[in-house]
Amino acid sequence: MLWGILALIALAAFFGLLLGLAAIVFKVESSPVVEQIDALLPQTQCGQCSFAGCRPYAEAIAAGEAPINLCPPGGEKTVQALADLLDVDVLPLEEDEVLEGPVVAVIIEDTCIGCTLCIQACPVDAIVGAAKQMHTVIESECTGCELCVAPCPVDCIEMIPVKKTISNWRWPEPQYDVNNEQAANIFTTIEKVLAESTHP
Amino acid sequence: MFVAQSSPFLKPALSVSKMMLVVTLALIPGIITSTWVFGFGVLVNIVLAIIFALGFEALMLYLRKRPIKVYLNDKSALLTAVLLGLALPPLAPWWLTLVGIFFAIVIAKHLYGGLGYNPFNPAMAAYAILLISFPAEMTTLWPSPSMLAGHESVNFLQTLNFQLFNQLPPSVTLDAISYATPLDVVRTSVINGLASISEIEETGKTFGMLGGLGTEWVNLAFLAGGLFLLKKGVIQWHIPLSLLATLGFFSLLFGSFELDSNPSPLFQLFSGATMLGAFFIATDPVTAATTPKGRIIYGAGIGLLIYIIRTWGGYPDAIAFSVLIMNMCVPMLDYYTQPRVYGHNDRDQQP
Amino acid sequence: MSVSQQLQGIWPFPGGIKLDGKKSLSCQTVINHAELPRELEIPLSQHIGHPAEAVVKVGDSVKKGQLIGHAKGFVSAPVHASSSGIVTAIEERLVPHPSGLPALCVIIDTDGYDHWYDCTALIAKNDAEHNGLNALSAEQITGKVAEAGIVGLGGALYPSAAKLQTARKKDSDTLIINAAECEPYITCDDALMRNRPEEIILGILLIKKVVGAERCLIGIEDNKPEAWQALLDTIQGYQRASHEHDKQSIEIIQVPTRYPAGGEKQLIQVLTGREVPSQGLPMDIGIICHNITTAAAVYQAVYRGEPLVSRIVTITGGAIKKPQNMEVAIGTSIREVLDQAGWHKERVDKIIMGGPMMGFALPSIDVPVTKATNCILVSEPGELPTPPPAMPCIRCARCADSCPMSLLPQQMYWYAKARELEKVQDYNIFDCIECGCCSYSCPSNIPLVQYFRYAKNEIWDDERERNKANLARERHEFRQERLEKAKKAKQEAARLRKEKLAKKKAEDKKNAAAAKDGGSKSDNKPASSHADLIAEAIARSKAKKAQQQALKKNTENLTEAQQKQVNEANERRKKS
Amino acid sequence: MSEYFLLLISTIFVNNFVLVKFLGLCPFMGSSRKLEVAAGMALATTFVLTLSSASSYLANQYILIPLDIEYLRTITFILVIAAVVNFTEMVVHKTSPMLYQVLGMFLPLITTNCAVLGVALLNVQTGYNFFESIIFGFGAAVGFSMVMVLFASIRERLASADVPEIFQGAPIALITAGLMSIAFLGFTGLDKGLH
Repeated sequence: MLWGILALIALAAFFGLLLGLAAIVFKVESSPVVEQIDALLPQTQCGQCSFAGCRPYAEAIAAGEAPINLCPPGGEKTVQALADLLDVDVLPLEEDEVLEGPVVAVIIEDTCIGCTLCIQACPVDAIVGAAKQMHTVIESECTGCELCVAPCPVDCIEMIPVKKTISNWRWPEPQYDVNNEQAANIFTTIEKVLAESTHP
Repeated sequence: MFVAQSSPFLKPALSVSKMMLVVTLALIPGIITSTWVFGFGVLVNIVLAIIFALGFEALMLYLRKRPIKVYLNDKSALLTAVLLGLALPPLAPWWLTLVGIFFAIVIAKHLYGGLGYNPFNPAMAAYAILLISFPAEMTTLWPSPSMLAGHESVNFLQTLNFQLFNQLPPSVTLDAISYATPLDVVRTSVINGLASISEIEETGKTFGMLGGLGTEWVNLAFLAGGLFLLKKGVIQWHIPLSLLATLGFFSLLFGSFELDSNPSPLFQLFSGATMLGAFFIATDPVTAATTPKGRIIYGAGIGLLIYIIRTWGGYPDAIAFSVLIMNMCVPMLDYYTQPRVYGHNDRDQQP
Repeated sequence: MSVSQQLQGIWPFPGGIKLDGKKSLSCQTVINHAELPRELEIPLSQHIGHPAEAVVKVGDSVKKGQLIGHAKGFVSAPVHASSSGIVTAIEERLVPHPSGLPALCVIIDTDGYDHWYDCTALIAKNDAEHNGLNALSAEQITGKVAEAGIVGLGGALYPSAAKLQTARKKDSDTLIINAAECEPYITCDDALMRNRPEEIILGILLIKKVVGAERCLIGIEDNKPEAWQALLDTIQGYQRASHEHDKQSIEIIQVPTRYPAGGEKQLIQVLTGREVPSQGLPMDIGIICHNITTAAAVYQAVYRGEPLVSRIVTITGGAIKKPQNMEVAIGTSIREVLDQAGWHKERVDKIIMGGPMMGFALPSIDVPVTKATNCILVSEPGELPTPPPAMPCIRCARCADSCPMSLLPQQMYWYAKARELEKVQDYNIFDCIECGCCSYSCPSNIPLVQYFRYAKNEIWDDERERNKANLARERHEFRQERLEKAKKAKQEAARLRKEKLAKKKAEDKKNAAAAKDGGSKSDNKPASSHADLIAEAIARSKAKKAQQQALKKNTENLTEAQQKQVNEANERRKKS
Repeated sequence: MSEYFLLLISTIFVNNFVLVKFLGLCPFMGSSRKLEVAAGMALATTFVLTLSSASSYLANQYILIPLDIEYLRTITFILVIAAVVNFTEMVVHKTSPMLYQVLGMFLPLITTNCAVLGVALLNVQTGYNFFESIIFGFGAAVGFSMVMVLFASIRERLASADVPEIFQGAPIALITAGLMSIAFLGFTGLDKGLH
């Protein structure tokens, strides 16, 4: 009995020592998981997740303080990517309304009074202009976060969908198969092709 | 927005349904020969299997809310049923077929999403399950072949009566009409050292001209059907050739040391379900490897496993297990045998 | 690969499919000329790269061959008026594109005179025979090609001048002329070769001179013996007339008819045994490839000075009364072309621009013929039937067996369907040439090519979004930093002010004490408080400046385009 | 020599730890959703199994038996295994951050992998010597790794299959494991046959 106890204690002590030493020899800095999460977020800095931008949200996810489904601009794709990264279950996106494609802010130039309030609200400096001068949204920089809409005192900012052109047109995913025969009606009819078109 | 059918607009007349039908048709010589050799039980098995298979298929499609007509028409269930019907012992009771088809269609096929998604060959999965669950029924119910000296047989109605109601005519015993398959004899006697090949040969009950007595004819018929499929371009040569070559090679290699305790390569090739397996089961597109190199390895793997299990393993014929084991390897094979893509160096390839 | 093929200089390519050519339908010797339409609708973007910029205004009168849109950037091509008339509009119109979306077009009301603009040739045709070709410099030829708005007429639509210049820099040793025309139905190249072999050969010599290639191979499918003979006769005739060292410089090789032998990569493989590296260009292996029609266009530009204002179009299909090849002015409405060729309107099933393997269904027939329009295929019911709904993939790998790039379409499809885009990329989706062999051979009728187009688009979109997100992150971080700085500056200013205040108080106290002490220097106090006020004001204005600096900064660091946008906006504001 | 070879074949195929003995099912199910994860897990398990097989043999032979305290075998083995796993984790963390990231939380899972304890206890039960113990441990690990990787590759394919909703995830994975197990029954008797 005594030997048993002693032997176990000795073994435990030996392994404890070994692990302790290993902990010192093989010490590793913490993994940059926040960076990885941040890289998956869409960087709209819109704050719809209730955090002040994408990085704070990433930090909150990494710390386990926030669920992964708070990012409407990222959509299902981001939730999926986060779930893959963190190996957790996919949660349905928490959002009130589904966005129809990407949007950008546009300032109605006649109405703008040049108050600079929207400039201060823009998280990515996509609005240019100075006090008492008209402001303009740089379209290529705008993330569509809508943060500039509320502060405008004269309601001169509108969110408009990005225009569909030949250069940003994409082949749609094929839908028509034996399990979904109704999708056949997405095919255009020859009557439409032959019809005299009125120029747009 | 305008959504049009994407190119190409040309389509050949080939379809899944047609492919399955051609494969089924190519089985007919084998079915006829099997019936000639083993009696009407073969036909009863196949017919029962087809009825059960279409029933289960329709039921599953209904439960899964899929278009029943289209999928029944793809004839994959038909093919599975015919293959399982051919693999079962010809005197198998009806419930054996029922259980087998249930496993094949419901478990091995539809739980995975039906046509195209099953990783395991449904017919072979069912066969393996039956072999494990009902070993007696699966091994003892082989009728003696019509060419066996002193062959006794039962007519169609008697066969049906036995398979459906387990009743034989009073004058006939089961032992009198059944026999041990050549592969079974070789495994239990030769490999366990109870008898040598020449001793068995003297009995005249096991060996025919090429392979096992009776089964050699069936194998020849399946070989003919397989060659027809190759000619039609429905299957590719890789899998059958590598399978048969590997099986032949290893039986030659090991057989040449001790001729009297190892059956000849021809016996291996023309006994049991070798040809059926090589041309009709291993080539099942859904569960086989898809790259050229992968197909060759897949076929070779099955051939090797058949030889190993037949020679050293616990089962006389090994098509089902070999196919299932190689089915498991298919995703890996497909991944590691990707062909060199145009414009890529060899080192660009996937590991 | 048989030895005899090797000796002829033909290598095989994997996969591919045998197709019923259906070429005899439209294959005749004559090339008809389409009538000039009342209205021309000329898209400003008929090429890869930046759209051309209109240089005419509504109301301008233009002549045939006059520049109406100039090239914008290196990879771009100019657009010319294809007949004389008056510009009535520059607006968005439907163009031949699978999306059915409109694009900017110049609309010309033709006057029927078809007057040519002043076009000067670089060299007269009979000069060439007297070796006048040597008098031309490569720069002259390239300049003329660029001016003429010539683009890759085999379907790539890449501006030819840009390609020639790059090839010249890269020292290409082999020029390959693609005359394979492997798509069923299409015979426009065939007709061109039979009718104008001389133009083609002279055009090829021009291209060869520019790129400095030692040898030139013309690859032609062996189902076009007449065209082959015509070209061969011309080459031999030319070689008899020319100098000794020029002999053997153009070789014409018949390649077995198998789709897609006319794919650029496949033709290079068949003729040279070399493979274009993945994501690379033929130039990377010393090869430049041009289409036979492009060569003819180069001839017209150099020898006649004519820009690319028309092209040969195959009008074919079961619903066309007299399938034929037609030379059509660019900008002519397809409806008019069909009307001229004659068609059974009630029998039409599909209208496809291009061939049945790689073309696309037209969204409307009120779209213009462009530089890309090689064929208009009007099928009757049953000719090109819409396939039944797709069944699940049974992994039969027929697609992989028929893929000329040795890809594994079944795997790419599997992952594209599951939207596992990284996996799709692992299977080299970007090597897919969208030839359609896989879809053609699929027994399940799966629209594989569309899946791959979709997956490619998704991957591009993802990449663009990622880039945009990175940019947004950078800008956001920059802004945070700036705000931080501004805050610090404010705090610093406040601290300074406080210090000043404290100092002043101390001084006040001192002064008060001094005043108490002295009592005579009573005028000291207002003076010192005055100085303090000034210091305070300075500090305040400093703080304000810092704040303003912070605000101003967002208008700094702008790109040129953004600055332009700002300026434009300010101008608009001034006007209003 | 052939004895060792047979032992290896037997532990890898005939008596496969996962598919025939049903040991180590937790990591088999838990970390086989992705091929890379499964491969990493398989590697780590191979390492741990071989090492713990050897160290538990040593602990048994030179501590438990001489001191006559075999009744403490289970607890001692757990101690030894836990220490080996922890050590492995640290080494992996330091030497291969990539692998560590892939394995994530699964490394500590090896501690509770019943295959590891199973190997150690079976070694003692069957009375294997030191080399046999190592081969047994290694063979068990190779068998585990093999089916783990194959299983993961099949599951990756299943991820995009049209599996009925109620069978998605664990149910179909278990059915697949069952079918694999049936396939492995084909190896039954192979060890005796080869003998």
